[in-house]
Amino acid sequence: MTDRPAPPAIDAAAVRQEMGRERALRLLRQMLLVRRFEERAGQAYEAKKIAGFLHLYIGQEAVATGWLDHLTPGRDFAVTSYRCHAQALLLGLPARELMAELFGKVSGNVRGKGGSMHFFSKEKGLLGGHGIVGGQIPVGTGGAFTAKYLGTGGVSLSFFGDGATPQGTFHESLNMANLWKLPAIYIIENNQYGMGTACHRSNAVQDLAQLKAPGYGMPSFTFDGLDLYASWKTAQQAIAVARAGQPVLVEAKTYRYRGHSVSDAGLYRTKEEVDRYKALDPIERVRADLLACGWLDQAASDAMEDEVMQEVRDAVAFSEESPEPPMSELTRHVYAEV
Amino acid sequence: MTDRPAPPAIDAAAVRQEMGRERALRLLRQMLLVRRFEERAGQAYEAKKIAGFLHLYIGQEAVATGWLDHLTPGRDFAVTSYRCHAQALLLGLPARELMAELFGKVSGNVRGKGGSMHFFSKEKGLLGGHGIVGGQIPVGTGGAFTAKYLGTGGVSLSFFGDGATPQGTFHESLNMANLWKLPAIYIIENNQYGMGTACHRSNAVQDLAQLKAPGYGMPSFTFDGLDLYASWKTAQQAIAVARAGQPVLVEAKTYRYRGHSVSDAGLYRTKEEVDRYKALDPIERVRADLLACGWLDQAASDAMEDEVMQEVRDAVAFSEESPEPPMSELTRHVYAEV
Amino acid sequence: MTAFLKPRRPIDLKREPINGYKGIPLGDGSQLLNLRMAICQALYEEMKRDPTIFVMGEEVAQYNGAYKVTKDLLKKFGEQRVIDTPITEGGFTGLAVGAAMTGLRPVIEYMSWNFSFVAFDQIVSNASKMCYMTGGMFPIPLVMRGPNGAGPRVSSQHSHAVEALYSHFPGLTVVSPSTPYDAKGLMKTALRGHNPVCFLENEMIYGLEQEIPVEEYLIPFGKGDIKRVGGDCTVVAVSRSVHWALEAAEQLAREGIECEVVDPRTVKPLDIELIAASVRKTHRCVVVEECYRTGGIGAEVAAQLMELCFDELDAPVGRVTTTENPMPYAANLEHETLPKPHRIVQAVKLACYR
Amino acid sequence: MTAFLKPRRPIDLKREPINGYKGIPLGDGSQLLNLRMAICQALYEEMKRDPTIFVMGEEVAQYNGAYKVTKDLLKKFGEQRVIDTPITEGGFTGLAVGAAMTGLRPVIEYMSWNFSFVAFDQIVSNASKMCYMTGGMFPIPLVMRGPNGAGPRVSSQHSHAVEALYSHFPGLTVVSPSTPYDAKGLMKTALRGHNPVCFLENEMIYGLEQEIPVEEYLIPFGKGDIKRVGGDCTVVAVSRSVHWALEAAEQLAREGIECEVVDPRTVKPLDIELIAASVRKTHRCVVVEECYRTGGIGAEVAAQLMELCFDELDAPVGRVTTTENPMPYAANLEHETLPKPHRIVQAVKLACYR
Ligand SMILES: Cc1ncc(C[n+]2csc(CCOP(=O)(O)OP(=O)(O)O)c2C)c(N)n1
Ligand SMILES: Cc1ncc(C[n+]2csc(CCOP(=O)(O)OP(=O)(O)O)c2C)c(N)n1
Ligand SMILES: [Mg+2]
Ligand SMILES: [Mg+2]
Repeated sequence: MTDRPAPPAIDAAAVRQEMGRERALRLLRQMLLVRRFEERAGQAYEAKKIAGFLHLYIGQEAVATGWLDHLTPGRDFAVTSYRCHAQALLLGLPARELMAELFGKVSGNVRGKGGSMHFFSKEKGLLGGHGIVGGQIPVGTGGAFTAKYLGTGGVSLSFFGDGATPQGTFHESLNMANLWKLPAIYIIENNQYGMGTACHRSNAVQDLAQLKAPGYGMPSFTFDGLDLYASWKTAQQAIAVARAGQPVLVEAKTYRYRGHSVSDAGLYRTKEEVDRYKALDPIERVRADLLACGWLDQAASDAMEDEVMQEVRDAVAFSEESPEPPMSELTRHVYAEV
Repeated sequence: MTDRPAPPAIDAAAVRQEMGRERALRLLRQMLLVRRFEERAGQAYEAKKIAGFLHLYIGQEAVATGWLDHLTPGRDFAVTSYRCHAQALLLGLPARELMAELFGKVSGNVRGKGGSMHFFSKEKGLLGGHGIVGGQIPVGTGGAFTAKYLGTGGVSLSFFGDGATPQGTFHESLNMANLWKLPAIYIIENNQYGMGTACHRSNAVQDLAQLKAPGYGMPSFTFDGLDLYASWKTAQQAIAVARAGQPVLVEAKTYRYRGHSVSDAGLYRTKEEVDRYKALDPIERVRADLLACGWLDQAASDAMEDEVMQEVRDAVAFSEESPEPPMSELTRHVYAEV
Repeated sequence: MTAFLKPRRPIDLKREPINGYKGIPLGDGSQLLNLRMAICQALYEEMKRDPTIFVMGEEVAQYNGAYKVTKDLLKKFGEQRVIDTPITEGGFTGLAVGAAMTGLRPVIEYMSWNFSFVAFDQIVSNASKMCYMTGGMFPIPLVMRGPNGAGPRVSSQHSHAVEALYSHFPGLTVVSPSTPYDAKGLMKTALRGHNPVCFLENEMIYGLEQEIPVEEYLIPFGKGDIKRVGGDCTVVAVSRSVHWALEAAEQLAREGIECEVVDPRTVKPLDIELIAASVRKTHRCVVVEECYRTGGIGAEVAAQLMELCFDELDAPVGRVTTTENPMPYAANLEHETLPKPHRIVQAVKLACYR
Repeated sequence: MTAFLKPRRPIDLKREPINGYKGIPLGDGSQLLNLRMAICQALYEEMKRDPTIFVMGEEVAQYNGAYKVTKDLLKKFGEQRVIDTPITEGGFTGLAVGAAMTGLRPVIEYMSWNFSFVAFDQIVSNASKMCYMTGGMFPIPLVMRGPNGAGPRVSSQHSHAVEALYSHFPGLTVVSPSTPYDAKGLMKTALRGHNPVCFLENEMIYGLEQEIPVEEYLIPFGKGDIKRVGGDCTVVAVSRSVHWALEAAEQLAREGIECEVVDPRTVKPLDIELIAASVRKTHRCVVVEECYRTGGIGAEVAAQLMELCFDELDAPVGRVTTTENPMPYAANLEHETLPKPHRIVQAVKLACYR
């Protein structure tokens, strides 16, 4: 139904060059890990090992991967919605503890208390994992506030969907950020749908960053969210602007292949549309490019796949074996234990 | 401190001509009535006849006067903040019932239950009188929704301050209005302060309508809110656009002479600044213009003053004499009596 | 499933729709439908009757509702009256208040009542206070509805039950039906009233089936219903908790304790007279709810019972509530957090000194 | 003014500041200040001690606070730590949650707690649940403060008292001081804790003066205070209501009824033991609060007392609350809406069967 507006073109070869071989391979591997983790989680959900909501990031991997690569965990912050598995993996949290969280085990990322929507890490600066649409945007702004307050040089990335931009929290956050010149970056992951609602049915304008940023006196960036190189390069530029004290609004034109959550029948879009985007798969494109340029060969690619699959399988095994939280956990952490 | 950005120039003589003598005199009289009502209310507050908050509209008269003149009460709607006395008067509510409300009497506009911040009229389409900053913006949007739903041809005017634009309700309302092409008009009365906070300290951009409207796909208008002709003319144009189904965002560059509420010491601005604006008094300018063009002479002007003063005095007398609400009112109207 | 709800025949999912507004006719003036359909049917019937009613919310139109409660309403009434919104609860709640002030009867859906929190100011400062602060000039005929309480393992930000929360505010009406029959009759009353109504559904019982009359009926607010008769202990239960209470009652009956399960149906107004009458018979009371304990419905019932039948109570009013923690995700923790039958059994026994 | 608060000498408004953080030294280790200054002084002392504390809100900096509670803090600590915000309560509350997660200790002011309603989701879904849903990883050391309850004739949208409302949520702490001494000690505790605190002040008692120690002291949460000793009836009162209760107690004493006025100081956690101990002595209890009756503090106290001293109560727990209507503007209606002394006297007499 909707057609993806063309984002600015970038010179892929030049970006690849700047990235360098090691980094490019690492990023490919990271995207693969996200994909396989999500696929495996989806299966575990079908097998009733995971319950509640499960929002998969499949299709959007290039976005978070390109951006989080520029962060220094411990100094910088990131926050996102319930669609949070990728960010946790990309920031380096062990697949084990994430999968265990999905399984509701005490060995999970937040002791089995949060589930799929609530991954966090103090050490890596991951501020969640949030279930209320738009609720995380001021929280991410708070991270930027702290960075400026303490003078750490850090930035704070707030990710949210096209469906979240109509929320008041978006507006309130951007206004504060630019008033106070916070090192904040707001990234709209426009995957073209908020549940079953196409972006043009929830937003009065379609080029969200470009048209909304001037209302807050901010610069904006728009990029092809299915293209890792575009993502990485835009991130590099935008983060530099934010680090210098100018908040920015960014839009990634992307797509999700799976349903909103695992239980979504997807009647609001056609199979053709999904297939059209699948042909642009962010992982396959990078892999093909790296194979073509010789930085990767088939054997290495297969080895990477195996390694990643092993990591995910290990995570599942760990999760299966882990115990449920003891009943003493029920009332722990309602208040801080300090 | 702040300086008023220049709004577009208008041809006053042409607008005056289009208005015609009768209407011009009526509007002058209306502005005068607002001014005298507010002044008298201020005095009654000092005399402790009125309590709570009292937010006077003095200085801003040209805005509401120019706009509400274009409305058809019963078909069109208006809503505003706590600074609501002018709108009620301009829509034709008797000064008596408004003053009596300020005095907390049962003969008041809302039976003494609302006070200064909550004037309403079903008949005139005045949807309040609201105390929560920004809270009225979606309500006004609802009026526009109804007009479209019922196909009445009506429009709905939502007035709010520069201090209210940072609220999420502003953002959410505008997005819905343009998505659904509601006959809604959003008028920012930028009097340059929200309490003691200058607009540039609460808004990341200063030309609020012009820079923010594109983010919602809306046209915008900006006018000199101290100039009745500019106000009236802009209203005429903007309302026509909205009646045709295109919502608009409007900014009136205006000023308030008095404190935010009567208890405000006003240390956040200089006497010089206030005086500079007082020299541009919206009422004196129109009066001078009408005297100059011969539509008004001194005797008629004096008579108008007397008449208005009489109306206000009568309102006060009525209010003094009216009884307090009977105790049976305490629990009436918590739920509808139908 | 609780006995009185057992339909004469189950719905065959293959052959018949499990949602939408069309009940499955049973031929004798009754029809079979589930709770989801009961609400949908009430909406449908009233929308047909009253053109000022419209339905608005996230995914209510094209998607037929996240939980399919508004199924086929778009098809039936068109885009003007069944409206998908952006994710903007504060905005569309305020819009609905404005629409209610100007002659319409909005029905807004919160995809979950948890999301009403971003609209809280519009609900409290505007919807609940408008009629009073305008001296009766602007009543707000507004129905706010959606699933409330814990969904299946949806964790802390999606599991709150808001009965007690919204009951605190004068001006609001709080409805919390436990059966299809009640849901339909109460929704129809809501749609003909003139006040803002918080209509609290529960996802976990949307599928509950019941035979209900084809003929029109309304259930007034403030009239509770005895869902089980018994002489030993009054159990006041709300929404989904009614079914847990009935389950507990079966178990307790086997141990010789007969519970009277009172379903107030509307939490505000609360049919305290019905509850008190039962307590005057049983002399014991346990309140079961999905709200938190502190300031929950149980607290209010306890306080009112003290006022009304101080000398009749043989034991303190027991309170079985969501435990005082945000909802955890882990299955075992979720189980213990909710006011499930085993906790009710325990509380009733305590009240009976057994 | 209530006797125990009577300072040895009044503040001379002409000569001495009536606000700011500098108390008026009295030479013997004590100082005179009012409630507004007590809070300001606590903020000042703690901000000096802990550079991660910052103060944020509408008009808190250049304007010194709408009610001057943050007077001179900007001058003392500069723009980085005392920050005026746009009118954007949801936004800055969420920002504060994020700041609290990343190493700071925000103090945010709601110019009135009524305005917290636009920030409700951030308070409930984020601040109150964060520590739990992160398995303890992210405690939220956040103080939310501002005037609560009815101001002078400010009508329906500005008069709500939120003690009961926020007490309903696990994870929150609700503080409601009635005296300068308590306010200072409790604020210091709030500023050293690790949880989100709703610090509820009351505009009408900001000017209340008291002699308090110059030396540092803290008052723990969950410890109530007996503000008047008496043997006939326990009167639990919160914030401004404490003073109404004391006034009523004086009147009742003249009629031979001695009230024990218990001020819980923090509504959550609630010092029910102190209340129960008093009730075990008096066998009667009346709760006075500015919240609405339904689901108010009185309901919770009644329910807990029933559990704790069922056999000790000689009468139902009385509840003197804001009547069940939004606050009207008219002076006579406002007067009857609030839990003023004449209504307390009546309730105590009822509890004493007099
Ligand atoms: C305040 C609120 N309203 C509604 C929901 C239900 N909901 C969850 S996700 C979602 C769609 C969000 O879409 P978008 O922001 O585009 O993110 P995406 O899922 O596409 O990543 C909705 C409506 C919610 N969680 N919170
Ligand atoms: C949500 C909310 N926050 C704060 C306030 C307190 N307050 C009342 S008026 C006001 C300033 C509003 O300024 P503006 O919108 O510019 O309107 P003006 O008073 O200038 O007409 C503030 C902060 C409020 N009433 N509501
Ligand atoms: Mg999306
Ligand atoms: Mg202003």
